Amino acid sequence: MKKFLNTADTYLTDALAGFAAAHPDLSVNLESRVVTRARGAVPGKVGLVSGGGSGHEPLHTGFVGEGMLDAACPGEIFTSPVPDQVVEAVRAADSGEGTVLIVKNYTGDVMNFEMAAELAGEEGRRVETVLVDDDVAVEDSTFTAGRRGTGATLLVEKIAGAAAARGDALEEVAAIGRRVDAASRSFAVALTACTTPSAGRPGFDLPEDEVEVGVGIHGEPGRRREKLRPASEIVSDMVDAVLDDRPLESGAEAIVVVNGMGGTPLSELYLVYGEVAALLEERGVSIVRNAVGDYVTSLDMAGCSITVCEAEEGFTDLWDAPVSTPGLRWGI
Amino acid sequence: MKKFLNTADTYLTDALAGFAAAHPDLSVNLESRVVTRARGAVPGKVGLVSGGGSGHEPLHTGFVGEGMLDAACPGEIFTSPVPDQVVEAVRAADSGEGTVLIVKNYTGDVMNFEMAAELAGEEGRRVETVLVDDDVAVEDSTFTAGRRGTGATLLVEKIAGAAAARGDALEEVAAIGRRVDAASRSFAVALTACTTPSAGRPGFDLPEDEVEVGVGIHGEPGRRREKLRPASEIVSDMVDAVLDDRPLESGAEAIVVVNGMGGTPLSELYLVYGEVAALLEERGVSIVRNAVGDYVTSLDMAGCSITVCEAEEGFTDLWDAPVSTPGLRWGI
Amino acid sequence: MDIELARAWVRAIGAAVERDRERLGELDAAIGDGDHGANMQRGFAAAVDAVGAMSPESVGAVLTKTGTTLVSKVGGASGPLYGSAFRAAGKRLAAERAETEEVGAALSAALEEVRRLGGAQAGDKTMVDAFAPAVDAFTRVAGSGGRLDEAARAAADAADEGLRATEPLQARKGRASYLGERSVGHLDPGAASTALVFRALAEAAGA
Amino acid sequence: MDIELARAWVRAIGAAVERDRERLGELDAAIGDGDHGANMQRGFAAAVDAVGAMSPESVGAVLTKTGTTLVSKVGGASGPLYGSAFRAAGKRLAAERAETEEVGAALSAALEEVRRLGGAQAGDKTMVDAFAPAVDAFTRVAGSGGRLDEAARAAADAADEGLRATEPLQARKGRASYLGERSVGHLDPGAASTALVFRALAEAAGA
Ligand SMILES: Nc1ncnc2c1ncn2[C@@H]1O[C@H](COP(=O)(O)OP(=O)(O)O)[C@@H](O)[C@H]1O
Ligand SMILES: Nc1ncnc2c1ncn2[C@@H]1O[C@H](COP(=O)(O)OP(=O)(O)O)[C@@H](O)[C@H]1O
Ligand SMILES: [Mg+2]
Ligand SMILES: [Mg+2]
Ligand SMILES: [Mg+2]
Ligand SMILES: [Mg+2]
Repeated sequence: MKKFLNTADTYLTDALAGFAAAHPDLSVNLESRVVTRARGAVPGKVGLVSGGGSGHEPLHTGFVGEGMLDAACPGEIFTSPVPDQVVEAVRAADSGEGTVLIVKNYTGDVMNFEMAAELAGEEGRRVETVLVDDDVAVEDSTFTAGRRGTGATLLVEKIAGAAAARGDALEEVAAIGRRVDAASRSFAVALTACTTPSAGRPGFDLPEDEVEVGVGIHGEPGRRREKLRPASEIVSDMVDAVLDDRPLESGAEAIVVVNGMGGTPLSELYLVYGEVAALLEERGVSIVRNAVGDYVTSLDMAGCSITVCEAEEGFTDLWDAPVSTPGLRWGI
Repeated sequence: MKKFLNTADTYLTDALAGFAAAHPDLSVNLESRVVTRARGAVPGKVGLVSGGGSGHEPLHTGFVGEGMLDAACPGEIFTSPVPDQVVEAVRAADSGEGTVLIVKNYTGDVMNFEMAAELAGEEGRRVETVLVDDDVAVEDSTFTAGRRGTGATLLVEKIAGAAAARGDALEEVAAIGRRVDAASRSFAVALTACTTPSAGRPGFDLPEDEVEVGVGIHGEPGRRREKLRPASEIVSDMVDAVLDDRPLESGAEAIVVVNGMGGTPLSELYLVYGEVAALLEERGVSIVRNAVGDYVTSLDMAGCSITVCEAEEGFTDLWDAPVSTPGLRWGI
Repeated sequence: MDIELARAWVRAIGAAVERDRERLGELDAAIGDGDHGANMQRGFAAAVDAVGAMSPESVGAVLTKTGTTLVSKVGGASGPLYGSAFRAAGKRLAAERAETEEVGAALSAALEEVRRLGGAQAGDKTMVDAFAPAVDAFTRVAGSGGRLDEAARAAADAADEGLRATEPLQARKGRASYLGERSVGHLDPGAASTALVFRALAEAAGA
Repeated sequence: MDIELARAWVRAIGAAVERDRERLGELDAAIGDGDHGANMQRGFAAAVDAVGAMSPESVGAVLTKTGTTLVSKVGGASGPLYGSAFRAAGKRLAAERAETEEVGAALSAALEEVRRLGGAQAGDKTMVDAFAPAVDAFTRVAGSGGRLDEAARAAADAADEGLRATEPLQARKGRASYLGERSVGHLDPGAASTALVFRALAEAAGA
């Protein structure tokens, strides 16, 4: 394993300490593993909390700040946070207007956040949960744990964050978060496996000429393995998968995220975006906003995900609203 | 080689086409390979042009926009642009107030930009060149081509860009760019080699337990090879190299960039930043601003560079000034 | 089961997951995200500390403490599942000693809680596939007058058997379900840790 | 040298760098950034097209066009160096034919331009280490009445020799200088392409 680290056991703490040092406008509690805005909950504003396993940076810690999250609770690498952490984050985020929890749909995340929501409820706090489940590589049926939450998390956190910032009430913020999730679909392909510090070697072996198709963001293998093909073909399949699951009519408007998994350089992501843009144009779909970069990563995995979100009423304005976080910033 | 691409020959054009599709506020000429602001030269403002080989994204194309560059001219992968391109970029950037060329100190870049500067001069354009040469892995002597330009390029482009935006004259913009370069030193370590599309395999072979120390940003081997050690030790050596070359007194203020080479995840970069911050604190140097992320990359290379720039009079304000580019954005 | 035996059980689990941490991690890497070994190790190391530091007044207090510790240290799917399971079991054992049949009832309650929380059925390729047969075997032996060590050994054997039976299954719950058919041909990591939990009970009871 | 021969020379270089593109790339990957093969191939392919499409009125026009094309197509260090070299040579050969001695003077001017632009001395491990001995040999043979093909062959041999001699050198110019001592033990890629340029002249002249 080749990583900049001291020991596998201290990786997360050391990385969080560095994050804390780099962002004095955030407050990082290394003990409880909760990241909040340094100035605390915003009076009169609905709180926004997200969290999940670490290893997906900038998600979620990097999305704490004005216009987005109030608090994040990073778990161990690829392991959902524990309820105590989540409750701590809710306490920090809650100004009395209630808190929206943004939870990616994984069994562990769902259970831990549920327990936390119960605990917070026992403290008399109002909590709404928005579940993100955009990954069409997984069938949404009783024979699976349901679709995973992946790239759409960026959109949900940004758009719900902007809704909270403009003063929407608890149920409204949750509702728009759910609408964004419902309007979004994603699909990912990996060129390499990632290496967690504790495992010390790649999660799976992938021959030099093969790719994993339909991967998640936790280093798990995908739905199937394929020969490496030209980007235009790979991307065409990815876009098909996304749009077969939730078709867009000609004339529809979309927000598109081409998201790097951590080990893929920006130029490849742009190349992929170019293919996506051409394919959507062919279908008469116009991309009104886009984000190309590393947002929801999987440590050092080479690969990318494509997220298409239909830009329903209001989404674009909320996407454009000012945001100031380590991972996303404009207008402030 | 595992990359999202169609053919090695079309890699650059396809990536630029995707970049163009993603950024409608920029204008990308795929023929002449020049990226400019869509609205063209800013009347009354000194123009800022940079360029160099491709493969360092977001540098330089990703730094075109308000508060930073007016135009960028990306060469082939790791190959400096040709004079025609540079002249084209100067024409697009020049509002009549003259143009500053920001050139990384490589033989090829220097010669091609020099030829371009001559051509632009023949057209009656005023041109000043700022050479970036911050990499202390290379001795600055007549026995080398001089120090390379690496991570400090981000600082020079941002700060000179802000100076131009506030209305500084040609010589002033160039002067502050040179001051930033003179105040900056960098050092880089690679964990893996990068693969150019045309070569199709890594530029050098690096055993699983070794790192290349003192690398540049073109996939070339470094000054020496070492066993992989804990991050604290590697970073300590890197900081020593930087500060031995240009010592900072206790009480000094610095802007620090921890820059990923393309294949290293953000959490590792933060971990490295944490080490840098601790080491500078020990020396009594306070970091007044920082940037942690991928700015000056080397395709898919895993590794990072550390840049320390003494925050001289005026640098911080110019760093903080609004900027709106694909790769750096705040305040707008 | 008395308080000391409950503690010894937790310690035995701690030792087992420490020893098998890597194997559990590899099983999870094959069809999940590779953290199950680290999760179990982190959780039970904390639980061993916690039950060592307390002065419990009942068998249940030890198990409840274990469950609470798992919930607040593990995260992931296994944290809430094992944590709630131990808490459910602990709630049933309020005395300083528990008869083997009472332990059986507590284990049944634990299983019930895992089922309720995770919604997994037998054959979904989860820890339930080891947990359910283990509890069955335990209550059967206990019901026919067997001693704790006998019941625990039967449970451990049944859990092992249940674990082995997960190999040909296609996962329908948890991360492994994302792999679809590719989950076939692998042991379920949670079932593997469940087998360790019951084997640890047999060891502690047999000592 | 007449116009056709000048064109044939450019074509021969084009064929040579096409053929040896990978080798040049590998030499450059070892102590530089690996693009020298692609750079030369791109540049001379364009030059071949350019001189094929024009109706030159002098030998120099062919070489100047070649140089201009290289400058505007190659980039990197080799683009301006070779480009300016060919342009400098072209400027000296304004007639439809050039005597061998005139060609020698043109080559000397080209070398001068490379030296001026790049500032490299003999022994710095650059193309100059092949270029300089080649020009020396050429002018020596030409000065003693040798034919173009004889002079070119001597030049090519000397360039090969100069290329070989770069191996033990430590680079002091260009990217390879960044490697310090690690540049020792490798051939210089630019010297290798210079050897191809002179060998191509010998081939074209000998045909
Ligand atoms: N819904 C569920 N019901 C019962 N057990 C489950 C369920 N989901 C997952 N598990 C168990 O949890 C194990 C994985 O635990 P672990 O790796 O620690 O958590 P995570 O899956 O969050 O990484 C699986 O092997 C499986 O036995
Ligand atoms: N200052 C210089 N003077 C003469 N030749 C040089 C100089 N710098 C570099 N070269 C030559 O250029 C070659 C590299 O060319 P190339 O790889 O195409 O460009 P780059 O170094 O910009 O990638 C070197 O092998 C060397 O022979
Ligand atoms: Mg996990
Ligand atoms: Mg080059
Ligand atoms: Mg797991
Ligand atoms: Mg080169």
